[in-house]
Amino acid sequence: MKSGSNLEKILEKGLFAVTGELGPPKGNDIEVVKKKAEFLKGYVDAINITDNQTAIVRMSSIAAGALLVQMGLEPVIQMVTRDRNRIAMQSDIFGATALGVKNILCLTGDHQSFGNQVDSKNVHDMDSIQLIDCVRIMRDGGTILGGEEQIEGQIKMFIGAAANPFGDPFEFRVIRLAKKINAGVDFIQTQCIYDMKRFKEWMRMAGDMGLIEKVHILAGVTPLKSAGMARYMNKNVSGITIPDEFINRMAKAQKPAEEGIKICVEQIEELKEMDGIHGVHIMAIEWEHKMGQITEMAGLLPRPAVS
Amino acid sequence: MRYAYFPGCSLSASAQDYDMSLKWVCRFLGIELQEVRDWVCCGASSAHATSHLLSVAIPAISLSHAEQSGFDQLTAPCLACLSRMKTANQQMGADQALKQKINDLLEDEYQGTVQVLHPLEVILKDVGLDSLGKGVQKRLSGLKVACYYGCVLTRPPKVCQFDNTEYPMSMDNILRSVGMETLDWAYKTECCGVSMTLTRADMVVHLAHKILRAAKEVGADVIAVCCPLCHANLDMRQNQIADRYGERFDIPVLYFTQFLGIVYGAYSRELGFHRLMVSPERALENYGIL
Amino acid sequence: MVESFSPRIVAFCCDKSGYVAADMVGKLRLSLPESLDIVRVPCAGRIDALHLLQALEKGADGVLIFACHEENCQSLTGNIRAKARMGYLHGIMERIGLEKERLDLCNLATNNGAKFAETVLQKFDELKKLGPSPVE
Amino acid sequence: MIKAEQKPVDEILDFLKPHRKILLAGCNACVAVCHAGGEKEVGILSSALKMARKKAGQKIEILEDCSTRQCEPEFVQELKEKAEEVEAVLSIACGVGVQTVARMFSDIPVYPGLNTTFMGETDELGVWIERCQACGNCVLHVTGGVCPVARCAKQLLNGPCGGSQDGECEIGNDVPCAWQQIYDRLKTIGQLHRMEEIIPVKKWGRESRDKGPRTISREDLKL
Amino acid sequence: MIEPNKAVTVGQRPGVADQNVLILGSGIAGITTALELSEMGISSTILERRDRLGGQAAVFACKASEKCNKCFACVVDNQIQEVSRRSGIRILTESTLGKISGDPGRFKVQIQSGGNESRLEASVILVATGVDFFNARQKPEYGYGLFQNVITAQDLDEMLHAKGRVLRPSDGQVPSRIAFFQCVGSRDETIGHLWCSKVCCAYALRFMKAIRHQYPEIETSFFYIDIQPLGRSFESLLEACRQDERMHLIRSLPSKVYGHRTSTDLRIRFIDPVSGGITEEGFDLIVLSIGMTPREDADQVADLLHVPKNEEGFYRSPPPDSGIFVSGACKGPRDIGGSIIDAKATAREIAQYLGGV
Amino acid sequence: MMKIELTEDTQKLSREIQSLTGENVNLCYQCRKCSIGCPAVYEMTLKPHEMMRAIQLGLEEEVFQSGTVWICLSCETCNTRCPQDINIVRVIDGLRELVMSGHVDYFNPHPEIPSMHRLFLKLVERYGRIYEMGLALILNLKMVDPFKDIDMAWPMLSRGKLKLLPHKSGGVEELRRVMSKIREIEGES
Repeated sequence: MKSGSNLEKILEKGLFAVTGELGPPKGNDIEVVKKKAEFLKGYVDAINITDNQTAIVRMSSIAAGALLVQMGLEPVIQMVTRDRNRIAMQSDIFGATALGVKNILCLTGDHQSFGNQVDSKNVHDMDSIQLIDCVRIMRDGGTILGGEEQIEGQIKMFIGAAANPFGDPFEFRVIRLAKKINAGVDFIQTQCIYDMKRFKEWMRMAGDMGLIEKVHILAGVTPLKSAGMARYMNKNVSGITIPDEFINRMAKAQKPAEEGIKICVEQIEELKEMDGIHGVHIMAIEWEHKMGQITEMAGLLPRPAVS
Repeated sequence: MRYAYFPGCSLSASAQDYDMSLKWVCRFLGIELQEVRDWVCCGASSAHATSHLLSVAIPAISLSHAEQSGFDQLTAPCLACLSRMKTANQQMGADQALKQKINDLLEDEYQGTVQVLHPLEVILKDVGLDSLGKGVQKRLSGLKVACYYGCVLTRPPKVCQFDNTEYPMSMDNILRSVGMETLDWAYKTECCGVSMTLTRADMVVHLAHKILRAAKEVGADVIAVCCPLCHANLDMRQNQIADRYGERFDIPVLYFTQFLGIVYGAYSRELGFHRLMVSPERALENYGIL
Repeated sequence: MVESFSPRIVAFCCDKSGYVAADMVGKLRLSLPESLDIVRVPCAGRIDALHLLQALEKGADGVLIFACHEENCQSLTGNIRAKARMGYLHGIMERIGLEKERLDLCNLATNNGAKFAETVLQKFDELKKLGPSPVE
Repeated sequence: MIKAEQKPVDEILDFLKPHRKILLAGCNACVAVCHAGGEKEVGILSSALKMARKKAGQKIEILEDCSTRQCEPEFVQELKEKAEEVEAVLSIACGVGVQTVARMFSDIPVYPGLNTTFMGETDELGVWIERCQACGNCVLHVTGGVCPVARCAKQLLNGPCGGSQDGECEIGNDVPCAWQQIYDRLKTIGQLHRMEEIIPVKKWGRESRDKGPRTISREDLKL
Repeated sequence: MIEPNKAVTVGQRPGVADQNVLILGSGIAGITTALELSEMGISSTILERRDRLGGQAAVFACKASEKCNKCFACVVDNQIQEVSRRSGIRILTESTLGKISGDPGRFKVQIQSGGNESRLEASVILVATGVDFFNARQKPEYGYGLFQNVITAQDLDEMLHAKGRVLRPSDGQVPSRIAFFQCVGSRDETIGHLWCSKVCCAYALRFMKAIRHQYPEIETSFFYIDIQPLGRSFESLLEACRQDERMHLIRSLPSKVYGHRTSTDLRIRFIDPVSGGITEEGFDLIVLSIGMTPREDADQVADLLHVPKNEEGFYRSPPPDSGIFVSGACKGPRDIGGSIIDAKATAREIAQYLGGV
Repeated sequence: MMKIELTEDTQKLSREIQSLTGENVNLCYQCRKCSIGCPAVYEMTLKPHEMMRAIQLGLEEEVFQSGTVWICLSCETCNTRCPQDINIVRVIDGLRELVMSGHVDYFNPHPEIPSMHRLFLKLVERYGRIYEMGLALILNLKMVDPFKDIDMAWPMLSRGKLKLLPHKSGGVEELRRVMSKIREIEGES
């Protein structure tokens, strides 16, 4: 066991993993974290805590992760390279593991121009691949980056990274996955999948390169709430394309929210059958209370208890 | 000057006021009119809708009678007659085969020597604008007249060869030369729809309404016409227009010959004023005529 | 006194349009203010930003550029350059508190004599209202 | 070459307030090429400043000059005579030139008339784009001659982030994705394999910005 | 022998410099040919019956809007100026052609200038006498000559040229709604003008663009049968007109103008392009795009010089050995640009003829 | 969109019109002046320019069933303004002739108008002149609307405008012979 986390155990046992997502409050209100976590409890194996997503200032992902640990839940803390240099990040990894965090997701992070601190200076002392490498060195080598000195204690981290099969240049996307695997990643969460055709193509390329045996891939899904949201995401969220078929279904539906969940469930069913997919990461943005319904409908319940 | 006179069915029946006033004015101006011997209806507007040959042949009968009586000029005061006869002349002139065909039908061959003219043309040609003012007895100055020419006095220009096709001035000039005031307006030659008078009165009412309204808009006290059919529509349908459009005009519609008659001193009775539907009494009350 | 103030206008005229139009003003017997100075240039594109600014610095109450219509410049884009230069100078003028109206451009053609006169007279009136240049 | 643009005139006027006679010094090197600090710009700025001060009822006298290169003390020396006549110098050279002048004329204030912006190339007449951040350890051989440090909004070294879409950077505004450009270029020259290499963490501190002024010292050239 | 270092103009051959080309008409075709010939070292004499140069186009106004709309009116101005200062071009205004004798290459020509008569020799005679514009009174339904606010496009051009403004003739006010009627006197069997005058669509559209630019509040309508493209920039001109929501392009010729002498509410009916029904609207200025016709005295010149004519009455080119050449719109409708191109080609032909090539 | 193929068949009508009237409708280039100037166009299902196009395309049924030919007032406005010099009224007369002579037989939305023409000519043939009162009365009876325009009758009578009895022309005999000969000629052809 690299970290001994619940997520690692499930994946290592070859069970189909389910993770969810939790955005920390824009402040220090613990109740928000608790309330959202309650919605997810029992339906997922681990909960991603975002790190100042879309460059909007929120409670630190490590702090929120620690709160989840207190609640008996398992967090996956996200860490973006945008805001901290290598000193701060390594220091934070020390702290996080000390507070019981066992999973980390290494990310670059959205550009600061999207958030509420547009005039800030981004750091990017390391990039996400370099961060993966860094955490792996800390865990497996027992030293900090470029250091000889042994770390006081042990860094037990299950290392994750993101992959976006829908970004460009498309042919490079699998190479980038390979680079992350080479850097030492244990599991991959993908960007939300709507364009199943392109996703399958990406998976095929990954299979051809022998990558799917080397890493656990969790397919990302997000239920659509309305046709308007679908159109907005299609147009404005980089890296996401939503086929017209889904937009039309949403537009025609009497109850668009129900239709969105239906589409999401259909996708999970399809993904479950796909070679190399070891789980799903359900990103129900500000819709955490629907997680029960989605996982129930997709036949993902009950979540297994592993030891 | 001597003219064959073709009164047509209207002037010999419903439009006797036109007939009376025309004859009075011609007498006054020294224009001699002699009714065409055994003239027949011009056929308008049913003959040309039925058979082209018929539409030429019928007016040719009367034309040949005029020619036989030694006339080389004929005047027809009704625009329908005028138009049919001018057209017949023009078509026979342009198409020798047609002329032959027609002559085969007629009792007396028609050589095509009779020129067809409207009384307006006759007056302009024989008397002239400069001389018209000489015999004026009464002044109708201040009275605003809209001259309405109707559709086929000038149209089509190839056949009619008279006045400005779209904005004729002959009647205006004649009335102005006897001291009257005529108006500038846009509906001088808009059709009043007379060919539908028996079948689609609604259309006639609609068209007459537009013409009357245009005249009213430019401030006309009276309308002057030169055709019995136009007169019938504009004068007689004002009640129907009032019923249908809720707009009452009460604009007297007079033949231009009636105006000439007045200024030259004729009694209104001689000019057939009593036959007008819309009484000109109020419009003319300041002139001591009626 | 404001009432007797007669604004000095310097008009830079392209030889291919503005200058000919100015000539036509006479033929049309229109009058122009006496305080107008005409500078004949081969093309509006040859008028440097520095010249325009210095005309203002040296006492002009207003400066006008008469250039060919866009897409009708004999030197391809001289008129567009002149317009861009004017835009650049407007930026500076704004920063130093000099009214933008004191520097203007009019596109015209050889036969726009009436437009030439009208533009000058309008500017004359406008400058009259604006008052003498504050940098004199 | 170095690119710069003129500071807003009102800002310059503000720091020139106490002075009645100044030297306005341009530079005929980089900033003349990008039309910010050459002879012509000296004339325009001088004219604008004089007008503004006249308007404010506080005339200013301006001596004008333009050095061959303000980053060379040898050329700056030529300004000395004029500098001694004035209360202050307004330099419209790049930040280097301003500092050279300040060092040479240590007893009078020296002000910058430009904002020095970047090292870049001329895209078209009147348009300049940043191309190099002088990181001190060039990776252009790996990246097909396109610099990710200067041209990627996140200075990523190992390929595009997830936001690269249709050749455009996630920040939008028609900013091209540097990594798409790198990818295209490497593909064209048949070196796509270069992208599979992991570029290790960069030695920012040792090689570039965080160590005080970097100095290049060439013994072979010293006198 | 050509001396070294002496400037030699293209096409000049020994003897050519002594030749004189007599040009009838100082319109854009005539003066352009004179200028082209002068470039080649060939001198010419321009005969003009009016007291000024430039022909019809000399009174045209610039039709630029936010940018030049390529009407070429300013080119005419420039050419007039140029021709007046160029040496080797003799200009005789208020002059007409008298008797002609001699042979091709050596014509002897009588000229009447004012009361005086003079003679000159010409190697070549160029006919560039231009066209007349259709007399709009011949279409009485439109009321030209009756209604003050019905004018021709040429009237409008002269107004714009002299006053720089568009005004209603009836009261001197700026109009608010202007209609352009196309094909007035063109493509018209009734008057025997079967040809399309080609220039009028572009001419009217340029006018509309210029007017809309100068007076953004004016509504303009363009009534046409079909649109005749002319010139290189036509497509972009048309597209720009279509984009302008106050410029209505309506495929329908009005039948009549209803109004009186000083009407500022001239009513016209047309087929509404959207509903297909007939609608009536009022305009306070109507501009007739009158076509081009052969000149009234076209026959006289044709008889005098034995210039053949086409069935429409425009000139055709005489055989090349006749020494008589024809250029410009007298050969058929064309715009300023078209006349310039034609004139340049004609100048080459004349030079070839004179050079014996 | 309708697909139209020009064949011998589709040109039948336009050729027929040309031989009957001498007018070539194919010259029409759809400037629309005829329709716009027409005072009766508001009552027409097929506007004059549309009718010209329909004849060009051989759409016989559309042409006749529209009834437009009967609505035409023969005011000559279209003729006068047609830039192609097509005598549109003559074309319409030709179409009317085809109906009146029984050459074509289509539904006519305005049957009272050809009836009036027949009656008119019958009266002309009988009296040589038109007898307005009789014409109006008979026509109204035929159209089962005996009191149409009755409001006009009394004022007209009272002003001596209507004659109650027919007045025969001396030329009626010749007229009858001419009319019957024409019937013979046209019946033959």
